[in-house]
Amino acid sequence: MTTAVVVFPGSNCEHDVVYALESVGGSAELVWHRETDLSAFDSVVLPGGFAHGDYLRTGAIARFSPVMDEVARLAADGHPVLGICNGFQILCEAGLLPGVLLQNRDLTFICRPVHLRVESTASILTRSATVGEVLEIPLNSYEGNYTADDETLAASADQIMLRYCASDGTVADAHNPNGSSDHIAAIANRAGNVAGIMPHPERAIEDLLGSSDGRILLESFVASVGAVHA
Amino acid sequence: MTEPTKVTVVVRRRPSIADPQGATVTRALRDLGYTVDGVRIDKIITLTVDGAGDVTQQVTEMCERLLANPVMEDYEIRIGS
Amino acid sequence: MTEPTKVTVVVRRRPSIADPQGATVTRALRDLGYTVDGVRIDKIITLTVDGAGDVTQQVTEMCERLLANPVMEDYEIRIGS
Amino acid sequence: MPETAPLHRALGMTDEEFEDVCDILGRPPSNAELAMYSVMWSEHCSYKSSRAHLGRFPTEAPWVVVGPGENAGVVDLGDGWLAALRIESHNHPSFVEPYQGAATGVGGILRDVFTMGARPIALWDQIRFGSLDEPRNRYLFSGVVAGIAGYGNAVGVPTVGGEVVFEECYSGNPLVNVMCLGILRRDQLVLGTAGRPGSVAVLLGASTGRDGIGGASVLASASFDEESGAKRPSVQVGDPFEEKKLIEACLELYQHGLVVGVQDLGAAGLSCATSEPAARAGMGMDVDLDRVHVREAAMTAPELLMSESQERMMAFVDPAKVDAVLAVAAKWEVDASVVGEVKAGGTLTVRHDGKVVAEIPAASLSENAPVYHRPSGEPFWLEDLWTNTLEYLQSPDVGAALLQMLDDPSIGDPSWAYEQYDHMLFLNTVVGPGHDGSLLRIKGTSKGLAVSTDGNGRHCYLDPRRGGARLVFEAALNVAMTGARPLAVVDNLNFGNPEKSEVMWQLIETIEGISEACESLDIPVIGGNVSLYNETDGQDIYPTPVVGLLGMADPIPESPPRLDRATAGMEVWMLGPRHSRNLAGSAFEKVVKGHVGGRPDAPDATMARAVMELATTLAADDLAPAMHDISDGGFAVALAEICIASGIGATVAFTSWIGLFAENPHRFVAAVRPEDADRVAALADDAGVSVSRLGTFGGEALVLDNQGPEATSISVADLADTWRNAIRRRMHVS
Ligand SMILES: Nc1ncnc2c1ncn2[C@@H]1O[C@H](COP(=O)(O)OP(=O)(O)O)[C@@H](O)[C@H]1O
Ligand SMILES: [Mg+2]
Repeated sequence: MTTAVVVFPGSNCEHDVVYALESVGGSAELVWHRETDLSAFDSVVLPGGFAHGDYLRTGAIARFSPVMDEVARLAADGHPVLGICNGFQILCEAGLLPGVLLQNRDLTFICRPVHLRVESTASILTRSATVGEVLEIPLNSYEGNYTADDETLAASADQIMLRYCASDGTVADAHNPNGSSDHIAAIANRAGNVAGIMPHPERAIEDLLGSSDGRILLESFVASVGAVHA
Repeated sequence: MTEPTKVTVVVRRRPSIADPQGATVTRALRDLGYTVDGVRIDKIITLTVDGAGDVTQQVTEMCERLLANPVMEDYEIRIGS
Repeated sequence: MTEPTKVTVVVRRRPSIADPQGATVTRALRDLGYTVDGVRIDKIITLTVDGAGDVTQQVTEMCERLLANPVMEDYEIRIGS
Repeated sequence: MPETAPLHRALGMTDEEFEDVCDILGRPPSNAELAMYSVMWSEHCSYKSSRAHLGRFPTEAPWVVVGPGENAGVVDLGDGWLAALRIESHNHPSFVEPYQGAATGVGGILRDVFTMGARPIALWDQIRFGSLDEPRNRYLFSGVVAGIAGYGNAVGVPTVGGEVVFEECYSGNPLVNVMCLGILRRDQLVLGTAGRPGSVAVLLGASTGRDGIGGASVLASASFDEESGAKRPSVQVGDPFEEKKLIEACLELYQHGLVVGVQDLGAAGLSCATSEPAARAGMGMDVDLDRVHVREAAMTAPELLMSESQERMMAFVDPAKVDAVLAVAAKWEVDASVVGEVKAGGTLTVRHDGKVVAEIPAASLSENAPVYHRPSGEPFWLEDLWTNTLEYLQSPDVGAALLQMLDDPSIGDPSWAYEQYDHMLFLNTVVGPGHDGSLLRIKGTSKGLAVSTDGNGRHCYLDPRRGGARLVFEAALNVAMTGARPLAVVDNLNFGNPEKSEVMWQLIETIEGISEACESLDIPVIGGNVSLYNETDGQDIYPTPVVGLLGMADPIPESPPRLDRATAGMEVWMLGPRHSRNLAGSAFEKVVKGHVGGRPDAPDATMARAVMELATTLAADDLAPAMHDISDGGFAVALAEICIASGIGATVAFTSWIGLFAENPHRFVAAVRPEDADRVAALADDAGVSVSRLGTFGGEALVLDNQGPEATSISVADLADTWRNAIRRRMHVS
């Protein structure tokens, strides 16, 4: 079946995501944010960008887009739902993932490759990866600073899928680009079918462009399509 | 049909949640030689609500749904300018 | 050595200057079914000023130099919380 | 006193210009008409001081589809693909408000490109400031970079290259130039024409407010009190979100063939967007200002006509297609209003509150604009400058000098800036920031587009003609080093006050130099921009032309050269003229000796072409995994930058220390695999380019050895640390 890639006004990574999903064997279609019926799809990606200009709070306005009821339904039914960068922010605002994303610690936009350590394979984003494996994937955000209070962090410890790290896998403040709590770069819901990732796996699918490490994550997603995680 | 009402909403990030912007501005002000502390930068939203119904209740709803993020922010509503 | 003083500064973009954020939020609130108008989102800065000297004058200086952008914003200082 | 001063002067119009308007109309203009002429005849819109000289540029080539004059130049890439390119400056607004000034500069250049029917795929920024030791300059620098990032990233167009330079002369007058590249299919090309009588003018995008019309205040009915001043902001705020929707809406309009022509609204807003397309089509137009969607109430006709509100486009539409156009706008949540109708006969008629407020020949606003032949003359101080050279009685500490140059923010790592820019969106960036030319692939084709933007105010100050020409050759070499061949040039001429004869001379000489270089390489100039009056307290900036050069590699190299591809065992080669001894205008003299004087060498067009073609071959056949042109800082800095990027040392022999730092043109450093050495040597020989095999990559230090006291060795770690922090430490980050 086909993955719906939602286009909000202000999204800008939608074409890249379709291209990347197809390059790992998936099939994807763009869907406008006013769509109210996703019954033709069994998985969805909220791509990166600046939905509604990121005005007020990133993701705050987008979560009210008509399509979001269907996204919530797919999530509840255990279908794969992935938010990348701005999509991650939207899933948090919509309450489908814990926590929020705040401005980067240094208050500057960051666009550069970062290293990520796979912490768990219990999600549609990491199931084909190996725990401990280190991936090099571009980060591209101003509000990439994952933040949650201590209870939330404690409660969702085993939902952390990726952490920022050094090239050798060391996790430490020095290798945390944006100040994220617990160095979190990607997190999933309990069931593992809803995941949010701040860096852009779709930007790391060809060596010509610098790295192919993102493929394993997108392959995980594509492999999860069809399977229902309840 | 009621009169348009001016409303002010102050949206504050919970003290428990880091405020990188406030921290940066504190540093900057100290660099400029001021002895300041605990700078926080929050949002003040002004709008006019028109139409029938209880304004306070309407604005509370707007805050709960859109203007504030309950996970990290508190809000405070002032009716009338 | 004076007491630390709590200060509140409201920094507002001049009404004549475009405010895309306010316009976007107005549209969003209307989509949610509220009859609102002229939403503007500005900054409210709170800080404590410690140390000697005329606080109002110090804070005015901070606004001119750092907290506000004189070419497009106006500010309003309130001393004491 | 404004009340008594003639309105036209208050609007910056000379008495002569005012007389011309009266002659054209056969009567004195109305306020609305005066407003239109004043903005359209401004230096910014009419190029009245430079136009007489811009004709010098060579603009013809078989592959040129659209040359200078339209919103952007367009070239043919083959297989039905076209590329649109344009560069624009936003110097003065960025000085007033760096974030918004730079942001709206990006918005403006994007509109110039998607007006042509192209999807913007990349941006480049050329930014210049005074010393970072001054807080004001740090504020301007960080504000401009944040503004470019804030707008470019949000609108969704990657910024893949540029240049950051710091020189005292830009302290009171930073330069912010941005360039945009777009691609399109041939059948989607759209021009800024109003089309046939009956075509309807549809205004798309942001609502119109009193933006950028300070001058119009004297025309407004309102009194001259405080509050009316506040009503007319000079700072404009960009809205990348609106622009993003506008881009998508316009591209959909083109795709469905719904428009006859399109014109963006920039400076001179509605005045320009109505009169120019009408003039291009030999038509007139009826415009109804009451139908313009506005942000503020009670705007006067002059205000509506002069407003520079951002993110607006004018589409000219066949009446039968208006509903379809409005539907597309609605889908993308873009406001649209029908504001006019095209008429035969060439008269532009503007109505407001139901009354006719302007009735003028549409063409007169552009075609009758004044053209000035301002006096020009060689600066009296030039001879002194040329003879003001340094005599070197003893050689410097080579290692210390190198480190000092790597610590110079103009040479050091610019990633503090470009890591704030999304430079990867669209998955096309094969070679991005951090190298010489940028290389972008066009998905679904074998083609790659290469771009380099270059400027060098110091060289142009010392010799504008040589300096201007050398920029073209440097850009062409940078592009060649990605495996591409040059196609077209756009230029941005940043100069001082044209009312000074020496500034006019600099402008004319620069145009001559750029033109000669382009002619010698058969590269057409397809567009550009002129920014004059860049001065503070009567002090002009260095004459600072910026050249943007577009090339194409087909097929795109599978592994193009990169600064980070040198590995142990590869040989260090210098290709190009030997025995370079001229330090005039070099980073060495500026940074190490605090001296700017002498006369840079003239370029050599024949050698330029030979070196360029050699570089293209080496890149295309992967015969030089790492290449770097020799520009700022000379051979030593170029080699150091390769060592830093590749994380490897090198040991090279040198004869004269001056040769390490000279910036003579047409030279590049290459890392060559031993097994390819003979082939590279043979290719160079055929091309008539001399090679110097100077040493080998390897180890952890850069060793420069002349068997004498100047010999030095510096660990790559130290080189990297110094280079990496040149800007960061001054911006107080690590
Ligand atoms: N303002 C900028 N924005 C984006 N990239 C930049 C900027 N300034 C420099 N760069 C990139 O950094 C690299 C080095 O810049 P520069 O020192 O100007 O190169 P060169 O010395 O070869 O002219 C180039 O690839 C350039 O594109
Ligand atoms: Mg270069």
